[in-house]
Amino acid sequence: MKARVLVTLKSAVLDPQGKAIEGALRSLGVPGISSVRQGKVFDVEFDGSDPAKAEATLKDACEKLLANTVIETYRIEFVG
Amino acid sequence: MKARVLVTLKSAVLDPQGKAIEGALRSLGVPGISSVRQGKVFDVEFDGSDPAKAEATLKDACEKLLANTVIETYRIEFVG
Amino acid sequence: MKAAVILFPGSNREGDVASALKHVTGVTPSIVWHADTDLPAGTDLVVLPGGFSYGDYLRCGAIAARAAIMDAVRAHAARGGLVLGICNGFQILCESGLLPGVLVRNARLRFVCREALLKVERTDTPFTRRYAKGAIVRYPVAHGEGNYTADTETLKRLEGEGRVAFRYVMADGKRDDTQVLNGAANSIAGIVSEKLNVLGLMPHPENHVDPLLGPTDGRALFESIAGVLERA
Amino acid sequence: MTSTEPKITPELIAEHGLKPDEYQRILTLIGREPSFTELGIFSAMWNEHCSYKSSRLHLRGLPTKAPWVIQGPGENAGVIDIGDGQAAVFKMESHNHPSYIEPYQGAGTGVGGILRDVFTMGARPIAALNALRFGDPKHPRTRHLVAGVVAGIGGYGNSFGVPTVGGLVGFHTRYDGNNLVNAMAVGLADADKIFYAKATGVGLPVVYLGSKTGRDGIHGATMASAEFGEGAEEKRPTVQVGDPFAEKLLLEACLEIMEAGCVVAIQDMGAAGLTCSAVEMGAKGDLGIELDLDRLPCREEGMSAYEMMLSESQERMLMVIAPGKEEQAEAIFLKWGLDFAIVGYTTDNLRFVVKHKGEIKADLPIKELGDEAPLYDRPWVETPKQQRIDPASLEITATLPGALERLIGSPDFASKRWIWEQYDHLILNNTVQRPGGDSAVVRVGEGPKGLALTCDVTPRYCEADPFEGGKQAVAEAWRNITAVGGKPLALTDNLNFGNPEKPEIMGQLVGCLRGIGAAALALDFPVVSGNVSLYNETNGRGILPTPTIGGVGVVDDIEKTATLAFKAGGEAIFVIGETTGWLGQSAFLAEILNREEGAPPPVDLELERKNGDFVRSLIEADLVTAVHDVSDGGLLVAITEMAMASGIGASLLAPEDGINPFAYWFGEDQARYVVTVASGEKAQVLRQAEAAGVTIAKIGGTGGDRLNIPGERPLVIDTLRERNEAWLPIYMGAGLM
Ligand SMILES: Nc1ncnc2c1ncn2[C@@H]1O[C@H](COP(=O)(O)OP(=O)(O)O)[C@@H](O)[C@H]1O
Ligand SMILES: [Mg+2]
Repeated sequence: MKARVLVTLKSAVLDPQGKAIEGALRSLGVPGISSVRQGKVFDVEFDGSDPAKAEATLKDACEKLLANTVIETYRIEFVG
Repeated sequence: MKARVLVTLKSAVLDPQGKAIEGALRSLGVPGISSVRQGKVFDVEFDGSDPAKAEATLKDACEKLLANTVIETYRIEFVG
Repeated sequence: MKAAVILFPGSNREGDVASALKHVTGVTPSIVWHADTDLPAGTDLVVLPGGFSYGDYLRCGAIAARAAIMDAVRAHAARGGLVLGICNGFQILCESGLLPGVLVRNARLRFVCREALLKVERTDTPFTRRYAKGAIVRYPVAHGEGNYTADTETLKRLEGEGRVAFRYVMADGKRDDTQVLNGAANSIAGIVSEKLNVLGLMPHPENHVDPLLGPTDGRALFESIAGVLERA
Repeated sequence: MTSTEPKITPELIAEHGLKPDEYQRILTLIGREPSFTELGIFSAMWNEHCSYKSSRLHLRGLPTKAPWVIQGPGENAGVIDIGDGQAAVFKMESHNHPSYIEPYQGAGTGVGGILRDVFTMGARPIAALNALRFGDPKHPRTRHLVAGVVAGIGGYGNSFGVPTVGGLVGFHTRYDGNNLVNAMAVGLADADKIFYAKATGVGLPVVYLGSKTGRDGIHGATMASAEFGEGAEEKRPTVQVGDPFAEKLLLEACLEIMEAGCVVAIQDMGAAGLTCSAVEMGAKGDLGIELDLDRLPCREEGMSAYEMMLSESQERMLMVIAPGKEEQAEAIFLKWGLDFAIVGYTTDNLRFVVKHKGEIKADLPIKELGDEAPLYDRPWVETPKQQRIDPASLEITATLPGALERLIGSPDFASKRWIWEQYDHLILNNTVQRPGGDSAVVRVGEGPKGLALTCDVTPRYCEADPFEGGKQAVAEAWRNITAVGGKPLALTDNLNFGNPEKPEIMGQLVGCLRGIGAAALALDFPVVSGNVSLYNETNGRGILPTPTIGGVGVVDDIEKTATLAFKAGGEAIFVIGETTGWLGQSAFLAEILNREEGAPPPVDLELERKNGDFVRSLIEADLVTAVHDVSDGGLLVAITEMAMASGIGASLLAPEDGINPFAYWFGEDQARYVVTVASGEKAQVLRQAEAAGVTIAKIGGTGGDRLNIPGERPLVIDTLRERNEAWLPIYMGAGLM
């Protein structure tokens, strides 16, 4: 079973990488992009096939390690 | 308009981060996770509302900057 | 004084801090493996050294903060024992909850290794008592993720409680948050815990103790620690 | 041997970079058609990168011996005795092509590779350097390459935990499509505990250590020897991703099992991975090797024998383990979280046998794989000599101060602080002289001894006159070590050239090698390791010939090293060595007059030695306060660098009548140093110079905050420094990140 975890910065937190990318895109002449925020994605593979159990495991993984909840939030998606 | 760009390592490329995370989850006692691969996600906001144009712009942004196509692949999703 | 330096996979400045401790205080610290569960009996000072524990993968300090030995470090801190986290050690302290906030990518997104000017904000901590009040000192920095960030409330609390121990300053001795070398909030270079027994800082006092290699402004930090522990 | 592998066709042979006559050689050697896996093995072993087939003949002429040389070329790194039972282990290696394709990972894995070469010998790395050449700053790709290469070098070295203490950076349009990344590493070991690749003992386990094998860089080594064309982009997936964290663990684990006496032989897996390392271990020890690929730790599923043999996955090692030590070695590796697998045995039949899934995929004569590699005596022509430039013939509209300002703000002379501040140059607490001086100096252990380290070459000279240019590169490295008070001991080289199949390019290689050899011999500065990188060409245009020299010297007492910054006002400035005003191929001519012309300055090796030994004696006797060698840019640039490093100005004396002032101040005569002397010591210094037969001339005095050139407008040192510091950050800041 596969899942995807998205970890993104809370909206109040400054994102220097996103800012730098905005600037870079502007100077590359890529038009119309008003804001970029960078986050992380984890593609996770599981043994087993119980989605409820998988979701619990992933939540646990996020709380314990994958996200720093001081500045980040996370979202779990199942992809197949 | 909003879009999300997912940039992930090509499957044959070594992902040291994913490997380290797998190990950490194992030693934290999170069960059943057989593989983790880490990628980047960019949440992008646009001026304008033409999805075709946005897609073209984002593709351009990916090729030029957001993805290192030597080792990464990218995917563009529209979220709202 | 008995000191222990914790060794995580990927730590790489453990030798620097061990030799600085020895050079300044005469004490040779023991090196403690991350997978151990206990500190050596009678440990007074725990040092979390600089480096790239676990390659800085995921987030710097994140994986090390969850290592087996960290429970013992937390217990040591709770007892009032001294804990010094330098660079990656500071990042680990934040990730482990022993200090508030988090260290993110430098604002200019580049690793920076250079001498930094720091103001010693308080001299009543066990780590800084040998400095003159308001002293400006020179320690090198060497980090890619030293940009200290916390939510507004935490920053307010830290400032209110006077828990900023070191602040980056410009050549004129004044702080300039817009020019700070890594983008740190309020130009914060180092903070202490509520009880003042845990210090985390990004710059490297251990690399400035030997006159043969450069300035020696870092000595007083190790002298402070030794002085406190001698009297204890 | 198997039906599943592709058939050998002329196209397949060509794709493997093997010429028809080379394939014929294979047929003769093994008496049958090779299997696909065998073809891969031959192509890896016989490509330029591994076999040195174009350069080997000429490399033989280099002096490689001295009483202090413990190991010369032929092992993973050179080893020299630095006294007190200690040895310095060092080498330089290129990662040019991968760094062009993917600058961050390419440069990073280059650093990783050279570090591995050093710790494979049992040495702990104590310093890293890098020599970088980029294209014209105006070329659209240059900025991206600088940013990526520098971040990649820093990203790897900083995480691994070695101080990057020096190097060089230059720009020239001839590197537009072929930037150069030459990485050097220096390690420290006990002189009696060096480890080698040579296997001994039959039936001993061959052990695989480190990270798992993936499909990375398959054909990487072949790529590194192939000329770039328009199709370069297609070769992309052959780039590897580095894992400095794994390398750091590998270092600690390797040193630990060496200390525990488990290791009989060790070889890192670099270019051509498992193939090269296994063959080398066996061939050097006159043993056969049998590998069972079913046991190889793999990262990806379904890898074929061919892929496993050619993978260039990083952070891997091969070892022969001492009898009965397998368990102890395995425990150490598991502790560090690394893979450990017995993948084969040494045999006594001199065959290289590879088994996979019950089939024999390769069965080849092990010695011949290396020994019988093609060796070419490629045709070459000598580079035509150029005339000496007569300064009177030049039309110079610039003023002296104007030219100086332009020079020190130009890409080649601008401060490289923006670069070396991205490298942790302080870690390990031994950096006595940080980047910015003539040589870096790192303390050895607790001192008082130190090592002086430098990288040098002036490609313009090499192009105009390969022989003199080769000499000059060695002489400059020797001089830079001398200038900090070091005694030069040995060098490593990295020979970067274009396509050796062209006689003119081959002529450059031959000429440079002869020059390097002559200088190394005359200066007692033997070559103990090196690397050759050929085919640095894009669309038929080659790079400037660039034989980078990495020099290592010993400083007996780090308290007595000299630095280039002026120390105080009121001191006399002397130049040691003869100033004739040699402008051919000078930076002045190139940068200010836009002419890369004329004969480069000749190098008188006897004079180099005499002047250098004299300067070293002054440093040892504490008679000089600051020392700087004079290299490109000439006298005025050298003095300005000393002033900028200190903030102290200088007032200069006018040159003797008859010499063109531009030639005098910007000429690049060799074997020269600028020194400052306190007033009390002047007479003593002059007396000693006379006794030594060394030419010395007073050219001014220190003091104030300006540089005063007679008859010219004064230049404020702070302003000069701002100019010198500005170019690179502004150039890079204008870019993307
Ligand atoms: N790529 C680099 N990495 C680290 N240090 C560098 C690099 N390039 C230049 N430097 C440092 O900048 C200083 C000036 O370099 P250079 O002009 O080449 O010196 P020199 O002319 O004495 O050989 C040296 O200390 C050198 O080590
Ligand atoms: Mg020099």
